[in-house]
Amino acid sequence: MLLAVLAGLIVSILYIPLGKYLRGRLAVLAALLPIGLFAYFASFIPTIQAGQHVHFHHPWVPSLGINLDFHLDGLSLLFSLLITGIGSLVFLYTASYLKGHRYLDKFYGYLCLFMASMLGVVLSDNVLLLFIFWELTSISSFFLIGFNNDDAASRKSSIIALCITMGGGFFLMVGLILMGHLSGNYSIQEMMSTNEYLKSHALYGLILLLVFIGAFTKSAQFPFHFWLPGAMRAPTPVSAYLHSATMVKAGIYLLARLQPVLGGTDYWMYPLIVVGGITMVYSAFHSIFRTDLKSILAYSTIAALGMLVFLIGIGTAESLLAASVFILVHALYKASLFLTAGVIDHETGTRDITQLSGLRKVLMPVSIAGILAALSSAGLPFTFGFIGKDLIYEATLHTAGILTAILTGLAVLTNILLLCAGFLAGIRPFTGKLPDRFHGIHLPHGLLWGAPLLLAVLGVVFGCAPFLVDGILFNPAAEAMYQSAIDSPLKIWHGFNLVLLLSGITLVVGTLLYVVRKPSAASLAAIERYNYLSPKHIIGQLARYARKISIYYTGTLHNGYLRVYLLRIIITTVLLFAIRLFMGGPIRLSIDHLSPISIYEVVVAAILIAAVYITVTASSRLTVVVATSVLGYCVCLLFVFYSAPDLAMTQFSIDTLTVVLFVLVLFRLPPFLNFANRRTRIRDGVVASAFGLMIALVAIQVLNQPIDTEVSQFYGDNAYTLAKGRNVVNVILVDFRGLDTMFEIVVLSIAAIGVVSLLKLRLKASEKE
Amino acid sequence: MTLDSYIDYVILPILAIALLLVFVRLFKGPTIVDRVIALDLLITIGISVITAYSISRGKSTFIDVAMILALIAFLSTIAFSYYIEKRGRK
Amino acid sequence: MKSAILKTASSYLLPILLLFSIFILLRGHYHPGGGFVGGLIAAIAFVLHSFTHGSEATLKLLHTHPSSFIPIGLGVAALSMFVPMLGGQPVMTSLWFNEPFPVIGLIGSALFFDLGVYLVVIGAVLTILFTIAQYSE
Amino acid sequence: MVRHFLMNLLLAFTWVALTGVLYYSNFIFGFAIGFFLLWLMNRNEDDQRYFNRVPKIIGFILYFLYEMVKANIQVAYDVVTPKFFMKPGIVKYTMEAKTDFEINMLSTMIALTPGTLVIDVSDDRKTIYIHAMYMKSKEQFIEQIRERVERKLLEVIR
Amino acid sequence: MIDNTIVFPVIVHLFTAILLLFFWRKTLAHRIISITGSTIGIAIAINLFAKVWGGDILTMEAAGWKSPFGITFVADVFSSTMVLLTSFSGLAVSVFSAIGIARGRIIYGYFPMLHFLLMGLNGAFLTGDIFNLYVYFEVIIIASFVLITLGGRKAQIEGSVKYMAMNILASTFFLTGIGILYGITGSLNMADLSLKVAALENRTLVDLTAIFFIIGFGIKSAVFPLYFWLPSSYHTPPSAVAAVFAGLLTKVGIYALFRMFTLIFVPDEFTRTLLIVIAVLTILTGTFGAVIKNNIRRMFSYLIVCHIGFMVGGLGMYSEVALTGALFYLFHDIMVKTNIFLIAGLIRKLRGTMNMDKLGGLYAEYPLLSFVIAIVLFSLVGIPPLSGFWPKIYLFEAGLMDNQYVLIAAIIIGSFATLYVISMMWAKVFWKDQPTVEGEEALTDDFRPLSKFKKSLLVGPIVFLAAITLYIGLAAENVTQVAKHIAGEMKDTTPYIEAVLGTNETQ
Amino acid sequence: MELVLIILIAVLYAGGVFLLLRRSMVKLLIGITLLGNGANLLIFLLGGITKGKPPVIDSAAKLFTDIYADPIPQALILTAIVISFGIQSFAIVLLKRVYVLVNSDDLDDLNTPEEEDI
Amino acid sequence: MIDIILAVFCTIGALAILIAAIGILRMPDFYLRLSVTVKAATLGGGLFLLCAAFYFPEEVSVTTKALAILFFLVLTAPVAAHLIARTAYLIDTEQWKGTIQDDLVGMYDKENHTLHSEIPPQNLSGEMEPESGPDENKR
Ligand code: NA
Ligand code: NA
Repeated sequence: MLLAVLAGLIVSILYIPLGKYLRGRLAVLAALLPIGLFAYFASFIPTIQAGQHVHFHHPWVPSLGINLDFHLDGLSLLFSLLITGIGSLVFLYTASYLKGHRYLDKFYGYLCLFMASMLGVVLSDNVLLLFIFWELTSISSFFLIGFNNDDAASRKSSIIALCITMGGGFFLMVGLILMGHLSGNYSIQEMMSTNEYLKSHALYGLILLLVFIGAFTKSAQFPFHFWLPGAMRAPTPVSAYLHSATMVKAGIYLLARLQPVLGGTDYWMYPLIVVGGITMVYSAFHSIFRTDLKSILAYSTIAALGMLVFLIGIGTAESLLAASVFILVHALYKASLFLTAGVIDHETGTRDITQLSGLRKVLMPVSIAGILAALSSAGLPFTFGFIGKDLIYEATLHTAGILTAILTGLAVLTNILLLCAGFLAGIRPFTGKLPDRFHGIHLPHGLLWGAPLLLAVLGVVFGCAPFLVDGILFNPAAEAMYQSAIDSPLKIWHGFNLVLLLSGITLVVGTLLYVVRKPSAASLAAIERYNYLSPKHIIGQLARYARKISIYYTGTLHNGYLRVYLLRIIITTVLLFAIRLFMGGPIRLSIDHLSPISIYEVVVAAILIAAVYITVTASSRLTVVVATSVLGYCVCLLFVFYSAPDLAMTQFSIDTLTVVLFVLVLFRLPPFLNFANRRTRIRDGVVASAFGLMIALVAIQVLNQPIDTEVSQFYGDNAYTLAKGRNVVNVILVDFRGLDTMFEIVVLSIAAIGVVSLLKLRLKASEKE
Repeated sequence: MTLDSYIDYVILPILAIALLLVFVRLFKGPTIVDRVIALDLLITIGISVITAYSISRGKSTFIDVAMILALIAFLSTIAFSYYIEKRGRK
Repeated sequence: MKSAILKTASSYLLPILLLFSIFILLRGHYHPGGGFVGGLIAAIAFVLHSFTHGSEATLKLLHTHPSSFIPIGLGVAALSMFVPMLGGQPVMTSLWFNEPFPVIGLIGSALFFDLGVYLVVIGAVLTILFTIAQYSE
Repeated sequence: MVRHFLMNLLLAFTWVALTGVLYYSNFIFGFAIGFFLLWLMNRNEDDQRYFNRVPKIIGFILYFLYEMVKANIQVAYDVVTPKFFMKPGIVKYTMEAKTDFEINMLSTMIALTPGTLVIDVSDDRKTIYIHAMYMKSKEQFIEQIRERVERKLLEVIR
Repeated sequence: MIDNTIVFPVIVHLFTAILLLFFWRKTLAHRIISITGSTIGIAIAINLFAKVWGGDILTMEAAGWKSPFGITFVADVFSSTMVLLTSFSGLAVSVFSAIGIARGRIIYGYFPMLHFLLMGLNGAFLTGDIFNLYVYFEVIIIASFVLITLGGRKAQIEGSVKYMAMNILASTFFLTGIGILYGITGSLNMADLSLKVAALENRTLVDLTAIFFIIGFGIKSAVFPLYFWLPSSYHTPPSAVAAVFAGLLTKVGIYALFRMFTLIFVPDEFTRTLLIVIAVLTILTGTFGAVIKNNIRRMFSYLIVCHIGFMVGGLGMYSEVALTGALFYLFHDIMVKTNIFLIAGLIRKLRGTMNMDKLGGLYAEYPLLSFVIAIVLFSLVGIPPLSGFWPKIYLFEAGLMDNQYVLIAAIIIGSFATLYVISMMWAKVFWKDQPTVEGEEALTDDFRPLSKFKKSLLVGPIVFLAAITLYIGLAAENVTQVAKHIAGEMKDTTPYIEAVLGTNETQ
Repeated sequence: MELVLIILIAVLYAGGVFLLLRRSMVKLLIGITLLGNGANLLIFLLGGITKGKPPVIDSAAKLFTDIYADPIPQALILTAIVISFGIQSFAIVLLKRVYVLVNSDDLDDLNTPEEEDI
Repeated sequence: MIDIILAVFCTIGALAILIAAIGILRMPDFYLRLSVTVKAATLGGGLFLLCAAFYFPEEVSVTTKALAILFFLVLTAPVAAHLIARTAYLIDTEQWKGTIQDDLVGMYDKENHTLHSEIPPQNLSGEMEPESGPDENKR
C-alpha cells in the first residue's frame, strides 16, 4: 500500500529525467499508473465489503508519532476509487487535450504528485500524515492552476488558491495537533476511542474552529469559496479532476473522516449546516448568472460542496449515506461536464455560453455526454443524480422539528438553481442553431470525447442499476462515517411520497427557470454590481489594508535613522529594567566595606566627568578629540591608582594611537552642525541619564554581593610556581587565558586588513558581487 | 610624618590641584593649540603623579607606566600639530 | 612636517624607542609590559618616523610592507598555541626550556606567543596608520 | 677620545664586577676611579681633550641648572604675582651652530631655559626664531643667548 | 571526557586564514585553499559530531588549566551540531564565492575574512567560557564588518554603518553583562557560573543581569525591537556574504541566547514572558516587512527576522517540546537561509538584478534549477514534509500545552506571510515572462558566458545545501532525535556541568 | 571611593548613549569610545578595587605575601581594550569612507532611498 | 636623612608643576603659556623621577628607568614645544597685546610652510598684510 500511495510521487520524480520521452505519442502511457492503481484498489472491494479494514504501518518520524500509517475502510475506498478512476480518464483525456504541449511531462508530473497526495489524504490514519498529504495537494494544485504561467491572471489565481488553502491548512494543523495532544496520539482510529474525552474537553470548541477553517478553505465554503472560480484558470482536465471531483472534496473527506471523532454535537452540527447552507444557496444562485462555461461549473461545484457539508452537518445515517452517494454522483456528472466544456473550449476557442449553440451538429458524442451529465445533475429519473437527490431530500426530511422545513426548503432551492446551471452548461451549447463560424469544427480525437461520455454513461448506468455499487461502496463509506452498520440499498423507486413530489417540483421549476432565463452579459454585469459585498472583495480589501498597515508599520519602524534605532534599543532596555525593578524587591544600598576617598582620586574622577561633559557638548571636532584623550588618560591614572599597571600602559598607548587615527581621518571634515533641536536634546538627555542611572543601580547591587576569589587566588598561587611568571596579568594573557589573547590579535589583524580593503579596493563597474 | 604619607597628603593633592587648573585651561581653550598644550601638560603632570604614587606605595612597578607615558605622550602632541598645520594649509 | 628639529630628533628617537619596545616585550612575563605594549611602542616609533620623513621613507626603512608582519605574527602565535597538541597536550600549554638563557631568562612557548602578539600589533597598527596616511595624501 | 671613554666605561664595569655590588652609586664610583687612573696614565697632548672635556661637561651642566633655576624663579614670581612684568616678543637669532646635532642641542638648551621658547629653525638652518618672555631689547637678548648659551655649548661639544 | 580534537574546528579555519594571508593577492590560490580548508572543516565537524553523538560531552581545558581556572572548550550535541551545520554552510559559501565573488574583493582579503568568520563561529559554539565567547563574538563582528564593507559601494557603506553601530552596542551590553556576572560570582566558566548563579539569593539582580544578555544577544539575533540593523544591511553585501550572515550570524546570537538562558539564567516567569512577547512582536514585524518588499534580498531579510521569532518563542516556552521545535527550526533555518541568499546571488548572476519586477522567466529557461530552488523555497515555507514543517509541529504542540495562543497565532501569521511572499516570488521571478528592460538598466547575464565548471561551482553549493535541507525534511526523525537530545541537555544541565567541572579529580 | 566611581561610570555610560543618539558619525564613534571606557571601568570596579597592590609577584618571592589586586578583570579589560581599538580603528576608517562618499559626517546624508536597489 | 632630601625634591617638583599649572591658566597668550609650562613641568617631572631613582636604589632597573624617562623628557619636551609653537604661529594664533617684537612676520611661505631666514622678495610687499584672525583654525 505504501508503494501504491507513493507511486505517484515516484513517477512524478521520474518525469524529471524521463519526461521528454513522454511528450509525444507515448503520453497515453502516463495513464497506466492511475489505471493500475484503480485496479489495485478495486481488488480490495471484497475485503471491505466483508466489513474488514486494511491497515499498513511503516515508521517514519516515530518521535513525533508520525508514521506511514495507512488505513483502508469504506470511506477511503470510495475516495481511492474515485481518485484513481476519474484520474485514469483525466490522464487519458489530457494526452489528447494537451497533445504536443512542451510542458506536457511537467503537467503529468504534477498530476501524478497530486494523485499520490490525494491518495495519501484519504488513506492516512495519522492526522499529521494526512495533513502532510493535504498540503501537498494544495501545492500541486498551485502548480496546476499556474500551469499557464505566462498568464498574469493564472498566476494570481494560483497564489490566491494556494494562500487560502494553505492558510487554512495552518489552522487545521494546529487543530490536528491539539487533537493529537489531547488524545495522546495522532491515529484517527485511536482517537475514536477517546472521542468522548475530546468532545467534553474545554478546548473542543477550539478544535472544531480550527478543523472547520481547514476544511472550509479547502472545500471552498463560504466565505472562502472565491478561490475556486479563479482556479478555473487551470487547464480543463485539472478543473475536472482537482477542482470538482477530488481535491476540493478533501475537506469533505476530512469532515466525514472526523465525524466519528468530533461529530454528533451541536457545536459540530450547526456550523456545518449554516456554512454549508449559505454556501450552497449563495453559489447556486451565482452560478446561473455566469456566462463562462467553467465559471458556471465552478459555482455549481461550490454549491455541491456546500450541499455535502450541509449533509455531513445533519449527521444522521440518511444524510451520511446521501453524502456518500452524492460525492460520486457529483464527481461523475461534474467531471463529465468539465471535460465536455474542455472539448468545446478546445474546438471552438470560446467558453462563453451566449455565443455557443447548436454544437450537437458537429460534436455529437460530446453533446450526448454533456446532455446525459446535465440530466444526471438535474436528477431526472433513471439517472444517478435522481437517486442522489432523493437521498438528500430523504435526509432533510428526517431531521427534527422546525429544521425539517428550513433544511428541505434550502435543499430544494439549491437543487432548482443547480438544475438550471447544469442545463446551462450541459445542454445549452448543444441545442439551437449552429453559428456559421463553428461549421468547420470536426470531431476531435476519441480520447477527448470518450472520457466525458464514459463518465456520463456511468451516471446513467448507476442510475438504472444502483445495486451494482451500493453495497460495495456507499454503505461501507457511510458506515465509516456513522460508525455503525448501515444497510439500506439504494432504490430507484420509492413510491409516491413527499420526496418524489419535491423532486418533481425541483425538475419543473428548474426547467422553467432554464427556459425563461437567458444568460447574458447584461445580467452578469448586473450581479457584478454587488461585488463589493462579496467575500472576495471584502477579503481583498482587507488584504489591501493589511498591506497599507505593513507599509506604514515597516516604514515607521525602519525609517532609516540610525539614531532612532539606537534610541529604541536604549529605551527598551531602560523600560525592561524599570519593569523588573518595579516587580522585584527593594534595592539594597549598603556603604560598608567601601574604600576611603582621597582627594587626588576624586580630582581625577571629576576631571573625567568634566571631560565627558566637554565631549558631549563641544562643537569643534578637535576639542572633542582632545577631551576624549583627556578622558582616556584619566582612566589610565585610575588604573594606576587601583593597581593595574599593565592596563594603564595599554590604555595610554592605545588612546594615543586613537588620537593619531582620529587626527589622520578628521582633518578635512567640517565642524559639527548642531542638528538637534532643544526638545530632542532634552529627550535624549533624559534617556541617556536613565540609562546611566540603571547602570549605577546595578553596580551598587553588585558591590553588595561578596565576590568569590577562588579563581584569582588560583592564579596568584600558581603564576610563578606553575606558569613561571611574576606578572600575573601577563601570565593570564599568555597562559591561563591565552586563547583570549590569540583571538584578540586576530581581531586586530582583521581590522588592519579591513582598513586596507576599505581604503584601497575600488571595484570595477563590472564587478557586481 | 613618613615620606609615604607626606606624598599622600601633601604632594599628591598639590598635583591634583595642578591637574584641575590645567584642566580648566583645557576646558576654556580658547584656541585648539591651547588645548593641546594643556593636554601635554596634563600628561607630564600625570607622569609626576604616577611617580609620586609609586614612591608613596613603594611599588616600583608603576614607574613602568610613567615610562610608557613619557615615551608616547610626545606622539599625540606631534599628531595634533601635524593635523592642525595640515588643516591650516588646506 | 617640515621641522628640522623634529627630523633630527626622530632619527635618534627611533632606535631608542625600538630598543625600549624589545625591552618591554621580553620582560612582560615578570613586569608590566609584554608583547602588546611592546608592539605598540615599536609601532609608535615608526609612526613618529613617518610623521617627519613621510610614510614612503618609513616603508623603505622597514624593507617590507608592515602588513606582512600580520600573517607572520599570527603564524608564530598560532603555532606556539598549536605545537603542544602535537605532543598530546592541550592547546596553549606552555612548554619551557629547562635552563634559563643568559640575559633573557627562561624561554618558553609563552615568549613565542608574546612575540607573535608583538609582530601582529606592529603589523596591524602600522598597516592601519600608513594606509590612512597614504589615502589622505 | 671615544677610545678613552670606552676604556673608562670598561674600567667602571670591571669595578662593579669586582665589588659585585650592582648599584648606580657603585658604578659612578668605579667610573670616577677609572677616570683618575686613565688621567694618570695618559699625559701626552693628544689625549688631553678627553680629560679636559669631562670636567667641562659637568661644569656646563651645573651652570645650565643654575641658570634654569634662576630663570624659573623669575617666571614663577611673575606667574604667582598678580601683575605681569613680561615684555614678550619673537626674535630672529642667527646661529653659529652648524650641524644638525649642534642646532638640536642649542634649541633644546634654549627651550629648557625658562622664558624662552624655540618657534622654528629656518629651512636654510641659519637662523632660529625664539620667543622670549623678558626682553629688554632685541640686541641685548641676542647677546645674552650668544654669550651665555651658544658659546658655552659649542665649547663643550665641538 | 577530555579530547583535544574539539578545538580543531577553530584551528582549521585559523590556519586556513593565516595561510591565505601568506598568499595575499593570489586569487587562484585563495580559491583553492579556501575550498580545501572548508572541506577539511566538514570532515572535522563530522568527526566531532560522531564522537559527541556516540558518547559523552567532550571537554578540552586550554593549556591544561583545570576548569574553572582556564578556558574550557566544551562539545556537547548542541555545539557540535552547530559546528556541523556551520561547516556545511561554510563549504557551500566558499565554493560559491570562488565564482560568485568579484576578483577585486578576493584580492583584498575576502577569503581570509570568511575563514576568520567561520573560525569565530566555531569558537563561539565550542567555548565554555563566557569571556572567551565575547572574544569570538568580536572576531565575528569585526570579520563581518570587513565583509560587509568590502567593495565600499555607497549602499554597502550605508548598511554597514548601521550594522556596525548596533553590533558594537550589542557587544557593549554583552561586555557589561560579563562584568556584572564576574562581579557577582568571580567566575567566567559557564558551567561554574551556572552553579553560582543558581545559588544566588538576589533574584532581582540575576534578572537585571539577564536583561543585559537579552538585549546584547537580542540585537545580534535581530529580535524586535532591536533588529533594525538587519534589514538595513543584509541587502547590501555580495550574496555569498549575505548568505553566511543570514545563515549563521543571527543564529550565533540565537545559540548564545539558548546557551545562556538554559545554562546560566534559567528563565523565570519574567524572562519567559519577556521572551514570548519579544517573539510575537518579532514575528509580526518580520511579517509586515516581508510582505511589502520587492527586492528579493530585502524580503528575505525580513523573513529572517520573522523566523527568528519562532526560535525565540520556543525558548520562551521553555518546555522540552518547545525547545525541540526551536532547535529543529534553528537547524533547518541555518541551511535554508544560507541557501536562499546564495540563490539570490545566482539570480543576480543570471539577470543582473534582484528586483522582482524586473525579473522573470527563470522557470522556462532553467527548469531543473527552478526545481531545486523550489525545494529550498518550499522548505522555507514549511510545506510538509520538507524541513520547515516539522519544527512547527513541536512549536504548536508546545504552545498548546502552555496556552500560548497568541504565540501560536503569530506563528501562523508568520508562516502564512512566508507562504504568501514566497509564492509571489515564485510567480514573479520564475513564472512570469522576463520583462524587457531598456536603456541603461538593460539586464545582463553573467551566467551564460561562464564555463561549465564555473557554472557548477555556482550551482553546486545550492544543490548541496538543498540536499541537506531535503535530508532534514525527509529524515526528520534523525534530526528530531538530535533536537530532542539537545532539548534534554538543556533541561537537565547536570551532565554538562559535570563534564566540565567533574574532571577536576581525573587530572 | 566606589560610589564616586559608580557616578563616574554612570556618567560615562550616559554620555556615551547621548552621543550615540546624535546625527554626526564622529559623535557616534566618540560615544562608542565612552561606552567602552564605561564598560571597562565597570568591570574593573565590580571585580573589586585595591589600591597600590599590583598583581606582580616580588622578585624575591614565589607567591604573594600581601594582598593583591584581582588580576582577572585587568586581563579581561586588556583584551577588551585591544579589541575595541581594532574595531574602533576600523570604524574610524569607515568614517573616512563615509566622508568621501557624502562629503559630511551627517548620517542622514548617507541614507539612500530604496528605489536605488538593483 | 634620605627621606628628607626626597621630600624636599618632591616638594620643589610639586611646586614647579603647580606654578606651571597656574601659569598655563593665567598667562595672557598661547606663547606665554607654552613658555611657562614646558620648563616648569619638565623640571617638576624630572625632580620626581630623580626621587624615584633614589628611592628604589636596590632595583637597578628602576633607577635606570627613572633616569631614562628623565632623559627622554628632557629630549622630547622642547621638540614638542617647538612643534606646537610653530603650528600655532602658522595658524596665526593671536599674541598678547604687550608683545613688543615679531621677527617672524612674513618669514613663512603660506603655501608650503617653508621658513626663510631673510624676508623673501615676494613677501616684501605683503609683509604688512593684516592678520587673518584666530578664527581660521575653526574652519
Ligand atoms: Na611631552
Ligand atoms: Na603584559
